[in-house]
Amino acid sequence: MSENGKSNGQGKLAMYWAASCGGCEISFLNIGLRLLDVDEAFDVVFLPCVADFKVDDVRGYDNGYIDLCLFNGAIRNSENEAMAHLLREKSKIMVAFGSCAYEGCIPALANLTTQEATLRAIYLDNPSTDNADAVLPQPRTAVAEGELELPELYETVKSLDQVVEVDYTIPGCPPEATQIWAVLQAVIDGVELPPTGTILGADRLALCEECPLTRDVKKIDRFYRPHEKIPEPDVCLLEQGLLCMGPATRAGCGALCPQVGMGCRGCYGPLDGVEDQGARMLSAVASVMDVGQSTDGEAALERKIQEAVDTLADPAGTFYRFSMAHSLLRRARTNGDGRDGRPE
Amino acid sequence: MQRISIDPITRLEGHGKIDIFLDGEGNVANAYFIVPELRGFEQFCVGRPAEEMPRITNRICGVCPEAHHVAATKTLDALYRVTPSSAVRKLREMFYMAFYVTDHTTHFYALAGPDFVLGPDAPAAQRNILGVIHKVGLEVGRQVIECRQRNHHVIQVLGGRGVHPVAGLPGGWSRSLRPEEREEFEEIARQNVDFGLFSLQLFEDLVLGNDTYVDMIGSDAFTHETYYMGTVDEKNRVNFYDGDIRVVGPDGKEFVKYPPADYLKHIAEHVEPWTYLKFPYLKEVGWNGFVDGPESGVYCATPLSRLNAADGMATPKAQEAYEKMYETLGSRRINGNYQPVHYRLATHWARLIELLYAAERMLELVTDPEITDPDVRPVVDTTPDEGVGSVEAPRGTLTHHYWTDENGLLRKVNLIVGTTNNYAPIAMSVKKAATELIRGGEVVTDGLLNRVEMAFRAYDPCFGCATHSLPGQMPLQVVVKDEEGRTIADLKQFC
Amino acid sequence: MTQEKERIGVYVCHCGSNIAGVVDVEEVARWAAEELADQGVVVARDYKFMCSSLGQELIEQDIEEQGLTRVVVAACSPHLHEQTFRTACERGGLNPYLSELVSIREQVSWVHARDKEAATAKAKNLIAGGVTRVAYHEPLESLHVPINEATLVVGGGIAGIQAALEIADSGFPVYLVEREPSIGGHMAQFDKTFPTLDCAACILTPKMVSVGSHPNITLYTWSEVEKVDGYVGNFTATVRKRARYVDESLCTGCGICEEKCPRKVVDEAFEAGLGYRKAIYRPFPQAVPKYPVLDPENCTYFEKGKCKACQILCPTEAIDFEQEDELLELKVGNIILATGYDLFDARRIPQYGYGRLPNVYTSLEFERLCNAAGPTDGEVVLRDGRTHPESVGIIHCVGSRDKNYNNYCSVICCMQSLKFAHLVKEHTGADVYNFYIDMRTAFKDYDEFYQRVMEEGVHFVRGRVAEVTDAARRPGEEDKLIIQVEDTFVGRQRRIPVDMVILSAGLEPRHDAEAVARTFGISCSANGWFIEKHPKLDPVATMTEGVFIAGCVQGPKDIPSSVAQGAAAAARVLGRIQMEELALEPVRAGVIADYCSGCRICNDLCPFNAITFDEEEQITEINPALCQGCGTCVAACPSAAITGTQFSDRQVLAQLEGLLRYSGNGAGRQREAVPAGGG
Amino acid sequence: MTEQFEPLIIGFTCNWCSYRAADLAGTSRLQYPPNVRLVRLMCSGRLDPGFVLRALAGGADGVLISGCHPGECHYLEQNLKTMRRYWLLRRTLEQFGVEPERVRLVWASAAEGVRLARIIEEMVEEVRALGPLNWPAVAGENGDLAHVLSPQALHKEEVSSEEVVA
Amino acid sequence: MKEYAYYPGCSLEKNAHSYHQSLIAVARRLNLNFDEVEDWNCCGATEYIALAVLPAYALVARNLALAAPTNGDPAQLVAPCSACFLNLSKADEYLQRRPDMAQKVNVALAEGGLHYDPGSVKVRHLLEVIVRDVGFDAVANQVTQPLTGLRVAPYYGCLIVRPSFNGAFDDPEYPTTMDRLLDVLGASVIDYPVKAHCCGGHMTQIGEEIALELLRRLLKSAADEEADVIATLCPMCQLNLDAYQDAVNRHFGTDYHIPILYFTQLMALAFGLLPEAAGIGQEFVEARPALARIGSEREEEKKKSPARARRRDKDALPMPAMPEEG
Repeated sequence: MSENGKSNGQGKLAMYWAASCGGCEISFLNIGLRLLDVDEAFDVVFLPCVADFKVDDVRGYDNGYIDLCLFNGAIRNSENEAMAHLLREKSKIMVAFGSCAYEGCIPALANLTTQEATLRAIYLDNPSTDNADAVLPQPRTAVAEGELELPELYETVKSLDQVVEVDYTIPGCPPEATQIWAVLQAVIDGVELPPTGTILGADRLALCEECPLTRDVKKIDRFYRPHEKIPEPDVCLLEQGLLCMGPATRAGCGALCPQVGMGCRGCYGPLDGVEDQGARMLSAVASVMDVGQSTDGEAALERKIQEAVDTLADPAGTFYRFSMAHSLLRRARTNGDGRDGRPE
Repeated sequence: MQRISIDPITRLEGHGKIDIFLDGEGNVANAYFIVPELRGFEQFCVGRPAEEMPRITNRICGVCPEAHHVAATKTLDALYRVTPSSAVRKLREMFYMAFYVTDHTTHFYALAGPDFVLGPDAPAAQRNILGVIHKVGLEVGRQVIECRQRNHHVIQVLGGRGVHPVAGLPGGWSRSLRPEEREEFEEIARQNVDFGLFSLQLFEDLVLGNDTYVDMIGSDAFTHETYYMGTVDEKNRVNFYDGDIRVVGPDGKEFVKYPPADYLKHIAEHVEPWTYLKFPYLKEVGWNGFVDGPESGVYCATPLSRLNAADGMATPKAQEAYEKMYETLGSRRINGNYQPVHYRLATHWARLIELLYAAERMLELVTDPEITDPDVRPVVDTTPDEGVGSVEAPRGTLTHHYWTDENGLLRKVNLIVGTTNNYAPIAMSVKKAATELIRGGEVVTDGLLNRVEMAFRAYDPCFGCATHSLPGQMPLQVVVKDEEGRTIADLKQFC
Repeated sequence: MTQEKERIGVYVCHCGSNIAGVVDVEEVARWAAEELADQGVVVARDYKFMCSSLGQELIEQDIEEQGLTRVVVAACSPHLHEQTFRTACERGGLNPYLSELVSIREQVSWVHARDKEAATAKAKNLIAGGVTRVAYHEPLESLHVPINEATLVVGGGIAGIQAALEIADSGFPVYLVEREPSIGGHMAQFDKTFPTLDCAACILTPKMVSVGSHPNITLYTWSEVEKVDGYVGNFTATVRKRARYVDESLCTGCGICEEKCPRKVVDEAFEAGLGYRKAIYRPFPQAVPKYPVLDPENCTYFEKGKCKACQILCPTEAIDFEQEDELLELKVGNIILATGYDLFDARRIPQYGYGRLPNVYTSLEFERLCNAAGPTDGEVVLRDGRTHPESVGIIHCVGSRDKNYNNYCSVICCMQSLKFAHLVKEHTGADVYNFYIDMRTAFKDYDEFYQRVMEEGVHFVRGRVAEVTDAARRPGEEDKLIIQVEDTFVGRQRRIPVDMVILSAGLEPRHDAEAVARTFGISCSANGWFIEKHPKLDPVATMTEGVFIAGCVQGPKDIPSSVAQGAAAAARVLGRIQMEELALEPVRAGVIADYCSGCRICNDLCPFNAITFDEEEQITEINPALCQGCGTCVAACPSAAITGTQFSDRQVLAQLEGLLRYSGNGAGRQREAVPAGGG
Repeated sequence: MTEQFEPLIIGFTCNWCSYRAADLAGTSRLQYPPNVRLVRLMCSGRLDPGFVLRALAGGADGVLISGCHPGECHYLEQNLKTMRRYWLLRRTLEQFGVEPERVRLVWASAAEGVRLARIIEEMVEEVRALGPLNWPAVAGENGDLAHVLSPQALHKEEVSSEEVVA
Repeated sequence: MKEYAYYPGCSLEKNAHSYHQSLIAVARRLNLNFDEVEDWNCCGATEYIALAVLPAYALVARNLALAAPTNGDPAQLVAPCSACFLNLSKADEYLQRRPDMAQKVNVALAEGGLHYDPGSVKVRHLLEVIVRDVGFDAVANQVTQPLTGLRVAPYYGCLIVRPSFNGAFDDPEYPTTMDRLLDVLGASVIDYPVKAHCCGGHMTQIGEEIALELLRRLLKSAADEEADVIATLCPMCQLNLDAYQDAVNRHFGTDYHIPILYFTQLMALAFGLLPEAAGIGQEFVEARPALARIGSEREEEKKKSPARARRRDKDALPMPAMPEEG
């Protein structure tokens, strides 16, 4: 970091969220006493969750004034996007921090539906809402004293790298505190940074690598939902028909979910060379589905396979639970509640 | 200088803003509290498998994912019509108490702390957790951080992950508590109790010992008389995990008490075109705008509200502290029960009392023989249909309501989350504070505006929850405009 | 898309007028040169016949003069000339795999003859795909694997025997594994063989003996192959040598044990249930090897714990009740499967009465019946063991050419039935009726035999038999078997009373054919016969390198054809052995160790067992020699840790991108954009 | 001529049956619409569902997947794996609002040139009837294919090429 | 208690009353509940379909519609008469195969306020229900008076197994289920070679000559095998063999006296029910003399049993093992 020419011997650190839940900040706070070291090493120049700065201040900085910018949250509206551009301009190193910034995360599930359907569900046909004259939030509202404004949302949730150039990515929903610290420490110690585009704070291998459950050859005859089966302890969940995204997900979290008997949902994102995590996992699990034989006859075979496939509820929402915004298709073409492919 | 409303910088900033309009005399004409974003969980959860909701809705808010996780899990119990074993219920509640301790700790020290510890007039740059640590000393700082860490450890062990836990299942929990862990957690619970007492002590020393603060708490600027909501057990004592919803009027009389599943009978939400967030209110009373008093359906659901809505605390030390607060703030006892306290800033005190309660409750549960029952994951094969579940989130009563098809895929989802309950009161408090504090166009100082912020910070608003779209912490922008809409002051406050 | 620019040459073939008649080849070449320059195209030519030597030289020249690093030829189907142009590149000094053949004949000019504009556009588009793809091709070397000169022959019927002898006689080691106690197969059960009527035993037993005594043949009877690992040239077969309870090193085959054994059981195997054997037995006198087998199911000692007659009386103390199964590991370079067939079970056609009506026999029963060494010493008699039939009905196509059972023709039944007709006449002089659908007597001397049998006065009724019944309807039917049949020549129902009925049962795949196929990694057709590599041009090879098939495993056939196939398979194997080393197409999958997390998704996906899991390292490995390059595992790997040469993601995606980017639109015309949101 | 929409259909065939079927269609001079572009794979089992998504995301209006009939796969049963992937993919695509007609799995043996030609004809008509898919616009992209072939997707194999055949 | 819809058909109300009577009695013992379809109508017998398809199917479909379940999985409709069984299952099958026809039929049904979804009713023959759903063991448990010594010729006729819709439950050429059932009842079942041959059906009305010849064959074969009774499962077969036996004797100068009983009647007897309860006595050819033989050990018994040829003198050859014999 030293060669990044920082004044007063300290690097300039910024952290900002766009559309996110704040979990990234909490995870950041969870580095615990290390916070003090961060305080030591960095001159925090923009860190909304713990310190009080104006965006004005940021606009005031010279380009590249910020050494390290941890940007979390997806790009949901023009405000998010403009903020991304501003921080990109002011930062030497732009890091997509957490699953939202990296690949859209849970908010990007909104790409399976439409803005219109969303407003309807929340303000119009909503059981607790009393909205006789169908008031909807408006971009501009004239009130007695003047005019009030709301930013407009994008139809499609985007990942950070879809709007600005990103140098590094720290995956996870949220990134595990230990990993966050590992990265910060490296920066603090001035370790030479890997080529841009690299994923930091995570492993190069799939989750299985660090998963303590024992794995065997895989054959699945149907899928079970978490409440439909009590998994055998210490045995790979996927083998037991409980969907686990582990094989298609980058390690780094420590395989926490499988260890409490809950399949991985893929929040650390795909591995190098895979840019559509969902398709990969889909292909993988389908390949090990052990249903039907050629001797069944084509019709029977097809039926058996369909039955087995249909035991996997909501494939799109499962395979793309976290990576929708970064998937090849990115969004649904219609307001899919999933059960009807046809445009309505 | 351009008009704020079209100034790109303004639109760039933060995730919530207050527009304060001044009249000719430079007095506050009106203040609007605007929440400009929406993620729309209600819609994009449709089509998802219901059992995934504990792992999806916790992403509504990274500050209180545990609240959503537990609420969603309880909703699944109802949806699948399974009654969790008492072991399961205890396990979940214990997990939830650990979360309460860390959450209240975070808020008090990291967010509210600066106001009291450093004082409202301290320079912005210091007004943060590090500032607090510098002021109260590293030792206290370490205690605070350690408290968060040990409880997050509990959350991680039981919930699978430190943030966004995954273990909730209809009628169960995906992993049980092992005996050796139990011992460790018992120790943690004891430390929590000590820390609770310590924090109350600190509050007394710092705040009650300081007249300006005491005056401030009692000052009219921070007072509102509204209805109060909270979850209570069979003895009308505060409970976070389960019970009936109880609402008391400004006078402290029970207004209504109902099982959470009946929320639609009692709660409705009002829509304004200038904000994405809806304003819940009491159906029986009705929506009469941003006013308080018994004629307004506006109610409040905060730590203070919960205490006001209850007849007391279920654990001894917390009960003591509870009585002390009401006594100190001069609440009268009417047939055994204290009258509500309407001072919003007392919420911080109430929060510390809740922290102590959570710690004590955690200790009760962790020492319960049933807590290590290994059999906590049932197989569920009932056909789901509709279900409601609720818990007391730190920021207010949290309600989830799902409808599914026979395959357990969601058809409809409705969520009324903690902070939303308080949207109207916050808006009112902010306006009131502004009106009280900004007079005759007097030049607004940073500290002064911070007091405006304090008005709403007392609610510890979490608009991540509220809009299901915003970060857990509330970044606030305060814009003060004159008659012509010119900006006199434009200040920011995050958290 | 290419990393450092490749220098690509594009060659568009006219194929006379085959392509040029529809596609504007000059235009295509021009377009490629201009529009694809940024993709690395440095030269694009069109030529009358690219596959001609002149056309090929064109490529070679350009490689040298223009320093091409990649070559795309747009001509006919790769299945025709891919090899041609690869070799051309090689001659030009370019790795053959750095070329790509784009089919604009089979896929463009011949199928879009009516729309020249569209055809030309599509040709451009396909070439663009080829160009973007070829940029990612990698130089490949074919793999060489040494070949173990030993061969495993499975099945000791005539086909297996023939194959084993051919190879052994050429001086190479053979392991012959047979499930039954003796080799010989079905042929050993037969009496005479058509059309020459020479005795089966007389021609078979000498061969059996030479197998038994051949220095290069190791014979394992009463044994089965349980598992096959490895790949062409280097197979390891695990063979279960079932306990005989006879110590072969001590046994002299004197036969006293068999003689003295008090337990007599119906011999369902060799005698087809018509005769008896002992609990310890040799299926037949000339059995090879000569050692008997003790069958514990029926042995008094194994049942009651006492008897031991055989052990007590054995002069060499060769009986060993403690003996256990042995597992042997055989290392071989090639495998020949000659596991034969099962006879159709005539009980499945109840209206023919087999099993109900005593005097209904199956073909195999009859073979034993008229076999001089059979249970009746060759006397053709009714089930009562005395009466000679005065009239015999022989029904063809029992279980064959019948959609209720098997659609196919069992090939041998006609000739076999004619043989039976002749033998019945010869042995008994009875009236003989043959009931057939069609008479199929192809091949040398067969039809002559048919004529001969006709001359012998056998009656032939063309029609499918409805039922065989003992329900007499009118005088003359009493105590007879009445054959109800529609005589399609006279066009009416007939009832023909006879004393004996012979069912010419069809041939079926072995009941366990599927399992065997799986063990050896080859495939069965829908009706269960093993699939050859090519039905005409490669009838004894299979899709699995190094595994060959001979005889009835591949489909019903007579003895001459089985022998021929046995020899053919042997010849193929010998050819392989001579090569000493085998070159394999380098289209293979491989694991990138650094990226494998050991999730084991792929572990069960390979039918050729090329994928193994290294428990030590906890990662998966692929044996390139075993891999057949299908790419299924590549597509299945959730962490993209497996990649395939010649069909890597990169190459396919690059081609895809070329196709999409230069598509213009579906038929080469302009498409107007549609608003977002689709529906 | 009147502007009729010409769908672009990407076809994936296996090397052994379906590609040969296409060859046969050619040698027997069967005529079918020119809207299909075939990509030859060794086996339909090689088909990575990602290929299909890329084709759609990159502007194709439909995708045809073709292989040997069950039981006739030259790699024994790999085409069954394709079938399993196909059905799971199809369910997923339904949720993305892609009509089933746009992505079809069909078996064609080397002898079924006629069948393949007929299926192509049929599919072109069905997709034409459905109208353009034009996913780049749907995904909020301006038709730029960058994301369809991201260098990231490729960088890894470069590391590997030698290791593969060694 | 297994629940079934029950379609008796016209014969069981009149000439085949003994069939109805005995099957109900047996069913009670076997815990089968037969719930008669309300207001059922003629099945169209074997002729109607030949005359006019649509009305024929509509006619049958009405019965199916009446039997159709108001809820859940396919109703089981039991038809004891082979003709009814065939018509009902045939109609259902064709309506499934031909939606256009089904649609027309439903238009017709709608007139009567009915509707039928093809496939929603599973048509079963009584025999199948007894051997498949109840099973031989359960039947054996009920046997108190084994039919020892009674030589029975199991006669299936044609319609029950040919053509077989909704899956054959026995071999179409040479069925054996009733053989095994009777065997369980303790009777000596003869291997009846003409068990699936034609009884003449309605030929008795059209060409008596032919009918009588067909009947003669059946009777002769039974007589040759020294059967005491012929067991049937079809009212038409029973009627022809029973009512026309005399005519056969007159026409061919033969002298057959073979009582024709429904298999359910024999079951009833074996279950220890009174002959009256089993409907014995309603037949033309008196059954009582034959039934008197029950229990009497007859020497030639062994010799005549189907396995007779398996008895080996020293030089006889073994018979092939039959599947059930291992």
